[in-house]
Amino acid sequence: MLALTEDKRPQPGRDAGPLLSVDEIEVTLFTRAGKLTAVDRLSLEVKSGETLAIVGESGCGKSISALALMGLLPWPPAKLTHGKVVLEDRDLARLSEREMQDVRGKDLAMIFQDPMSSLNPVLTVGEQIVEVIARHDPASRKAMRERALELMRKVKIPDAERRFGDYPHQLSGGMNQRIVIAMAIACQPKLLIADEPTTALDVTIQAQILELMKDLQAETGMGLIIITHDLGVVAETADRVLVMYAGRKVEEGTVDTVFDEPLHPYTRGLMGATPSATDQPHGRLSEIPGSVPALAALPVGCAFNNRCPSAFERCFAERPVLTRPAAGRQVACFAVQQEGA
Amino acid sequence: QGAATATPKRGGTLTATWGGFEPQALFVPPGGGSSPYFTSTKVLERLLRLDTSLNFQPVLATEVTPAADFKSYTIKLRPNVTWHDGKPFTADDVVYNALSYWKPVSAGLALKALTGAEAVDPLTVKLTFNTTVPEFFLKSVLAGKAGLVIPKHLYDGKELLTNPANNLPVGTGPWKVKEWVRGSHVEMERFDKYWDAGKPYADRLVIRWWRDPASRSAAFEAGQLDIGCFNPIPAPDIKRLEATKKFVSTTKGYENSAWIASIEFNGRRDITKNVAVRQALMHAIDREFIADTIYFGLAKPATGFIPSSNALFYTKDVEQYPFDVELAAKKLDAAGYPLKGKTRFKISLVAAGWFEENVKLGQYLKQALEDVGVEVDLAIPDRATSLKRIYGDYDYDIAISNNSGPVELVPYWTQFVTTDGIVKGAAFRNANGFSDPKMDTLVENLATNTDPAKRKALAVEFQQTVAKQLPITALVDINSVTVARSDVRDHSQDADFMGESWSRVWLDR
Amino acid sequence: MSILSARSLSVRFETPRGTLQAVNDVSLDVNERETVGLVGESGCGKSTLGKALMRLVPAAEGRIFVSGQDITRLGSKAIAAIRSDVQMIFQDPYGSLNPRHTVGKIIGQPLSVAGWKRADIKARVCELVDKVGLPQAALDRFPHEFSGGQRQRIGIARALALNPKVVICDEPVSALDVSVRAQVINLMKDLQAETGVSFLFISHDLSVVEHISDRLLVMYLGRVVESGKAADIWPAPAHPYTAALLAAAPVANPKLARSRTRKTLQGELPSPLNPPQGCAFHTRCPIAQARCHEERPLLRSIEGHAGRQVACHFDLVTHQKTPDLAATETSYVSA
Amino acid sequence: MRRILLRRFAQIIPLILGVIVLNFALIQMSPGSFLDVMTAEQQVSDPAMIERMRVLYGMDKPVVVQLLKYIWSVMTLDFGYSYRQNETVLAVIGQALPATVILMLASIAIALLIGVLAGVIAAVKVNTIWDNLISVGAVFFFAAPTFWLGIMLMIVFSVRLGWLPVGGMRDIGVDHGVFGDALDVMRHLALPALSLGLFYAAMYTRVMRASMLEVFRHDFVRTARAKGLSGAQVVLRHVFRNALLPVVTLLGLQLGTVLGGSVVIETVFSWPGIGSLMLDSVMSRNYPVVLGVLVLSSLIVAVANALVDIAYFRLDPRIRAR
Amino acid sequence: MSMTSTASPAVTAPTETVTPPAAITPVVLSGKRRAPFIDFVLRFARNRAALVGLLLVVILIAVALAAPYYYPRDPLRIVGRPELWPFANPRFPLGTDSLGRDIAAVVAHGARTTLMIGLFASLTATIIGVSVGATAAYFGGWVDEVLMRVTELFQTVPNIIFILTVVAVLGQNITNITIAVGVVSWTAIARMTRAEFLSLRDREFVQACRAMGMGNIRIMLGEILPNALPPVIVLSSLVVASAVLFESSVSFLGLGDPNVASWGGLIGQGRTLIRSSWYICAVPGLAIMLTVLALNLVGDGLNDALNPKLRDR
Ligand SMILES: Nc1ncnc2c1ncn2[C@@H]1O[C@H](COP(=O)(O)OP(=O)(O)OP(=O)(O)O)[C@@H](O)[C@H]1O
Ligand SMILES: Nc1ncnc2c1ncn2[C@@H]1O[C@H](COP(=O)(O)OP(=O)(O)OP(=O)(O)O)[C@@H](O)[C@H]1O
Ligand SMILES: [Mg+2]
Ligand SMILES: [Mg+2]
Repeated sequence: MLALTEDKRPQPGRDAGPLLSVDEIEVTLFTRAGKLTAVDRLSLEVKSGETLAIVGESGCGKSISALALMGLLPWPPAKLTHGKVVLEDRDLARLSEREMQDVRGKDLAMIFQDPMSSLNPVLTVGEQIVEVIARHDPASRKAMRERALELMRKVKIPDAERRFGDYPHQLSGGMNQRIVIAMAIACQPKLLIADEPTTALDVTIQAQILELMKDLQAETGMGLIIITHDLGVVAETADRVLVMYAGRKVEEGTVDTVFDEPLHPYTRGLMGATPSATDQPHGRLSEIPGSVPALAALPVGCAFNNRCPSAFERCFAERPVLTRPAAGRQVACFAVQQEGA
Repeated sequence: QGAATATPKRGGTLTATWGGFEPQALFVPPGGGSSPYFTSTKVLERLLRLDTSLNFQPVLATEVTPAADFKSYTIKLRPNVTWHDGKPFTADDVVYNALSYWKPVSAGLALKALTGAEAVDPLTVKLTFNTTVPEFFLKSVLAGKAGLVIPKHLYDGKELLTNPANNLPVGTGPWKVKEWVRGSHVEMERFDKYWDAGKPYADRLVIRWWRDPASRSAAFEAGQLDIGCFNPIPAPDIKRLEATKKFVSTTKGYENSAWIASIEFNGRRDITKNVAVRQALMHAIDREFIADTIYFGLAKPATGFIPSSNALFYTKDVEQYPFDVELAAKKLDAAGYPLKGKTRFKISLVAAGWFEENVKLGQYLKQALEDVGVEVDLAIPDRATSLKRIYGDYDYDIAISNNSGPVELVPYWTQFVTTDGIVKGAAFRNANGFSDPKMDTLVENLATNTDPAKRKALAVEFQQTVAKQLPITALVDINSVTVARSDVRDHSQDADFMGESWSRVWLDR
Repeated sequence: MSILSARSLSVRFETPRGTLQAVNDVSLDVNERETVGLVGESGCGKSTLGKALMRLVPAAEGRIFVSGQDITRLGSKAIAAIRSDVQMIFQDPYGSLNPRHTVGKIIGQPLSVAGWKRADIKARVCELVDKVGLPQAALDRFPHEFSGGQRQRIGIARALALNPKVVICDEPVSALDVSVRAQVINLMKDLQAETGVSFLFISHDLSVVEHISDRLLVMYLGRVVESGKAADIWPAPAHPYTAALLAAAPVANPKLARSRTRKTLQGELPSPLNPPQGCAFHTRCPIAQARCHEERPLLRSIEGHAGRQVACHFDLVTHQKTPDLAATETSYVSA
Repeated sequence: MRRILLRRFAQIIPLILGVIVLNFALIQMSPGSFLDVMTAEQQVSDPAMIERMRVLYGMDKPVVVQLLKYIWSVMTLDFGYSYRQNETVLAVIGQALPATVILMLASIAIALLIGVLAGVIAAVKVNTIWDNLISVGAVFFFAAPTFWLGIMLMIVFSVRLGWLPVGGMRDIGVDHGVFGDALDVMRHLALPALSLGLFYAAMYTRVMRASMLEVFRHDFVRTARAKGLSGAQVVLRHVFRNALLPVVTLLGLQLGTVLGGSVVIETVFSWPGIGSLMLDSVMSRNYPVVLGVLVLSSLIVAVANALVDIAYFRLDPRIRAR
Repeated sequence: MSMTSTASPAVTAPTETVTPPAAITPVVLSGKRRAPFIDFVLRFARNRAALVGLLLVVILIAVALAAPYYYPRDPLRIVGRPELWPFANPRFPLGTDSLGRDIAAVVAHGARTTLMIGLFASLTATIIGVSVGATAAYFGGWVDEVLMRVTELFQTVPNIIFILTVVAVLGQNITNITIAVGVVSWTAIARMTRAEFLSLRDREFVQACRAMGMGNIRIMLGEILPNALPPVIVLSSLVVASAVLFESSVSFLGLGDPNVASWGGLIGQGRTLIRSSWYICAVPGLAIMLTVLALNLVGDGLNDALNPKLRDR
């Protein structure tokens, strides 16, 4: 087994330009209740070898954003209504479906939350891996099978030859997630999006999977976006963190700065509500009162105002825009601005 | 039909059907109704046949002569007749038929007087009776439904009802059964050694069955059907087909198998045992309407029990019950059933559901009787239940049924009113319970009197009595119709065309 | 005296593929005002154990005691009396409330089953709703109108309706969001302080269990492999599986996370239908020896550590075989 | 797998017993017995003759004895004798069976072909004009009584256009040779099979469409798209096979009702099958045939269920695991 | 099969009716409140086809209810010349049948019959089906085994044959036809109920009820049944449709109730005249088709509106 030390952590190419740069994307849901903005002018960048974590509560638009990047928004009702998604030098939002099909799975790959339902139950896992290879990099059946087996070994599926012909239900959740990962990395994508890749898994298996993703990233230098609501996972894996609330980015920064010094009250709330992040084992957890507002019923002003301990008049009147309190750091909060001012 | 002048052409396939369902077996020994009768008569023959002018013509018998005392008959048989399997037809066959088939199984009451049959020589048979037997009566039996001649060598000593030969009969007739596809058709081919040399004219006879009259008329139009007997298609379609000039229809050929729609009053029930009520109710029924609307004009309002097509015995000179609602009401009042509120009394009406017209008849009758203040509980059960209710359980006040019979009145027509006609469970017999010694004597006389003129007088008396007492009577005489393509020639030339062998029918193509 | 206890409890399921021993020879005690944590991987039998204690699934062997009374074989009439003492909060806040009933009806149901009068029920329900921090207006609404955290509160109110002495909480916060989770945990702690109710707290989330439990039971494939005071186990787990669990749990602290060398467990969870011979954990155990393949370790007390039990031939506490597993934990906890 | 099949066949014995007892009871309750029908139909009036027939039909024995006797003979694979047709029940059914089987298989084939195709198209083009057209068509054929459809088709194709025969199963008395005969049967088959097939096709269309849409919702479809597969590949490789399972269930149900499914259409088109036989037998209380057909039907249901199991087994590896 | 990125409904999860996203993010308590029933009505109303179906059904019911007022006399009465074409005589807007009965009257009264048969057959089937299915699933074990064998038994017998047998045997009246249709239709409902009960039986809210000591009957009727009903209701609505078809088939085969005006009976009697007076068949045929169509549309609409899978999306 590969025991990784800190030194081996991939070094994000600091001077190289971004691998993926997302510029002010907006996803609108066209529903009978009207148009709803599920993702509101979200911008982000990922460099090769870098890991960006997107955190936020359920329903804040994490998955929708990821699907927007992949060009897989479910229409109806979701549509990308604004913004650019530039992978290296191509704007994916402008590509035709056919061109996009060539990008998906090859340059840009994605893995989903639930490994069991992410795999087709009636095809063997081997076939499903071969399918990607055949789509983007066809070769002889034998060669493709060899490649698939190699991938399975790479993601540490024990006894890969035997497992090749197994169906998803015959494998455990962890193994299935590894198969999904094998599929995703089959064509050495430049960027991998992992949407809550471990939520459905047990702790011990979760650790295995996170470990595996780190290893693979180290090996191929791909960019990685991890979507999660588990701050532990963020701390373990990410270089940078992006915090979302109600469809917007509220804070961004390197993992250390955000954990050390969360600026946005929401981020602070999240930290405080995570038991292991607090230093007092048996005390009360700090809680964020209330619950996430519905998309259709967002409050005027800052979307977090009704739950925010430090909200003041301005928060109820105006929407805070993103400011840059420090290099590589972004936050959207009037309270922070005030402090800083 | 017509064209007697043209010389018949040989060859071709004649495709036929009738207005009913497939038979359960091609030949059903006790009779089995029209369907097996239709198929079996193409294969099996009788001693005589009755032509349209009610003269008996020789078939297997060349002569049937009564002794002077009319207590025995001598039958001369046709020589050189062979069965389809090659065995010769002899007097033994006829003796066997008379004693083992006709008398116990097929003829019922008709041959109850038969006491013996013997083969005088290979081509002569003598039948002996314990009473006098009128000549027309006996010949009528021999030419009738019960008189089919079956091969002794296949039946003797075996169970008649389940004999395998019933399904694929072997006879002396013009047609040999080739193949029977159940649910579809039976295919027959001409019998080369048929005694009537040169016949049949067609090479092949195919009888097909459709359950649905609309399908039959479609089959006619599609050219897949040549001839259909006994109302094969819906009445309105007949006119439509005839209008194309490609088809003809005729009501000829049913003289010896006339059908009526009958109404029967149960003499066991309180209300209907009252003759006055029966008579009153008859006035409430509009027989013109029944004939015109329910039967699309293919029926005649009946004047009495015996159908008017019976040229020999029919009389119009019986009590008539013209349609007159007020009169009916008045007579009901007089009979002791005045209106109580809206109704006088309630009766149950059972219309036997085997013909579609009966359904309508039942519905019409219900309405007609309600118009004179009689509440009606109408039931139109399916075939089996109808039989059970009317003839088995006698569970009705008024029943609508159908009867068919030959020209000869005894026993087919008389058994509806004689005491010996009451046989619980036996269908198409006396179900009304009418029992009158005078009537029984009258019928007995009719059965034994050998003087044709006397018989005619007795028949009139019979009809008058029935019309007066009204245990049963006819509502309409049904005109049975045969529909054929116009190039089918020489059909419908017997008194019972459907039950003839069709050896003389030919195709003008 | 323990309020709820089990002795050698076993539960078996007959499945098409054979007998599944979901709970195997488990004994436990929950004392007054105590929270006992029950952790283990998915499918190790935590819920089944909880349901067996509630007598929702029949126990194949063993006994269950409530306040010292053996309820293992009680008939449905007699058990009704016990129901008020032991209640359960279910894992799934969406699935555990009947979507066709109003919240008021749901919370009042245990009372009406227990034969309370209408007016009394109403009063008690209002009180409960208050207690779990829901507005009175909630009573006429349907569960689908509430968020997960609010629903879990409804579930808690229902469980508390009859003033139980002990509540079995089957992963009450697993389905909830981080921020809401904190709300529910705080609520439970408050209630315990207020009413003195005991909790058997089932979870696979170690950070939560750590936060809330006094004592801890660790299960693996239907058996208890370690038990003891949470404060004892946390810094020095005795069973290699416990150690692995602790090691695997992600730490919400990037520096700490980077500084510890994680050694993840290898191998897959064995099927409970076909558990391995010997020690069930030997297939994944980093310190397994030949003996572990043949001989199943019994749950035994650890000498010198009162109240701690472990089922391991070479437990990490006595054998001081502190491979990197234990070492990292120390550093993690001390941080 | 083998265990499933064995279980299926073990279940069949109580099933057949149940069918027999249930229907025996039903027939016994009916007014009008087979004897009544037979004596009436054959116009038997002689009481001695009626008695002779009663004994012949075995109806002189108590009902229970009749039932037991029947069950015993079924166990020895003897389905009794039909006095109405004057043949053994097996022979009677055997003559009608091929026609029905051909008709049903043809209509099932038509239905599957049309239904699955239309369902797939409707699902792929969901909410477009195609989907609407197909859905409306499906509802239309689903709602139209089959006999009505049959009559209409007959009027158009046989009577007006004269392309196809009006009824029956083949041209009679014409020998077309083996190949020609087959062609001939197919010509006769076309309309009845179409009338029935369109009804079933409507069912398959609806089921297939719903099932495809259901499968489209699954995560693995999104995964497949994320792999870069084209729309056609996604539909054919990933959705179609998963969507087929409900269709298989429906197919099994339909196979199970082969014997009864066509009574009405057989009547309209004079198709010489079990349907007409059954109708006639019910009407004439000819219970050996009725029971024979029902026993046969339950056998067919069992076989159909087994086939569905096998199909499931082939289509869905999850079931193989059991 | 080409798919563009903007319009690629095929591979995205297509929802036939777009539902608002309220489901994932919970409604805040202060927000407006919708009872499930209102919610259901709104959802149903969104489906245009279902509304059309419902409208048709309502018209049908109206016609059925109004029939005795417009046509107070027995609809089977002969009132005019036979075979009058529709519109030929203003007294008989839909013409007369072969006996001279007013087709409009027969159709109007036939709607009553049809509805009666449909509703009662469906009711019979639902009551039997739900009882059997619920009992089988809830108690499991041998109860389940026995009940499912019985269900299979009834499934084995071909429906139409069973109906014909029952009708032939018990007598041709509307009650028996209704019972017969109900008796053949319950199996599907039983299976559906069983499946629903099986999946609900082990749901946590049921366990919660057991945990509080609630009795089996109360759990079945009060807790599980309301949740199991939606799909059953859908199926029941379809049983109404199939009952209408069954009745017409039975009448077509000549086994209908002669005393009652029914559409199937009208077709059965009119079918012999299909070539000359096809309207006699066409009018009730159309009525049947529209009714079945409407019921199917309503069924589909109910399915969409009641199906939790579609709802929470
Ligand atoms: N198909 C859809 N139709 C309507 N609304 C949708 C749809 N998919 C997502 N939404 C809405 O978009 C918003 C963002 O959803 P998204 O799935 O991105 O959340 P998320 O952050 O990934 O949440 P989770 O942590 O639960 O996965 C939510 O409010 C959701 O209700
Ligand atoms: N009703 C049942 N029939 C058969 N097997 C069952 C049943 N209920 C549970 N099991 C099996 O028993 C084992 C223990 O299940 P249990 O639900 O208790 O696990 P758990 O520890 O609660 O897991 P999780 O964390 O996923 O809730 C599992 O293997 C499960 O598959
Ligand atoms: Mg998500
Ligand atoms: Mg659990």
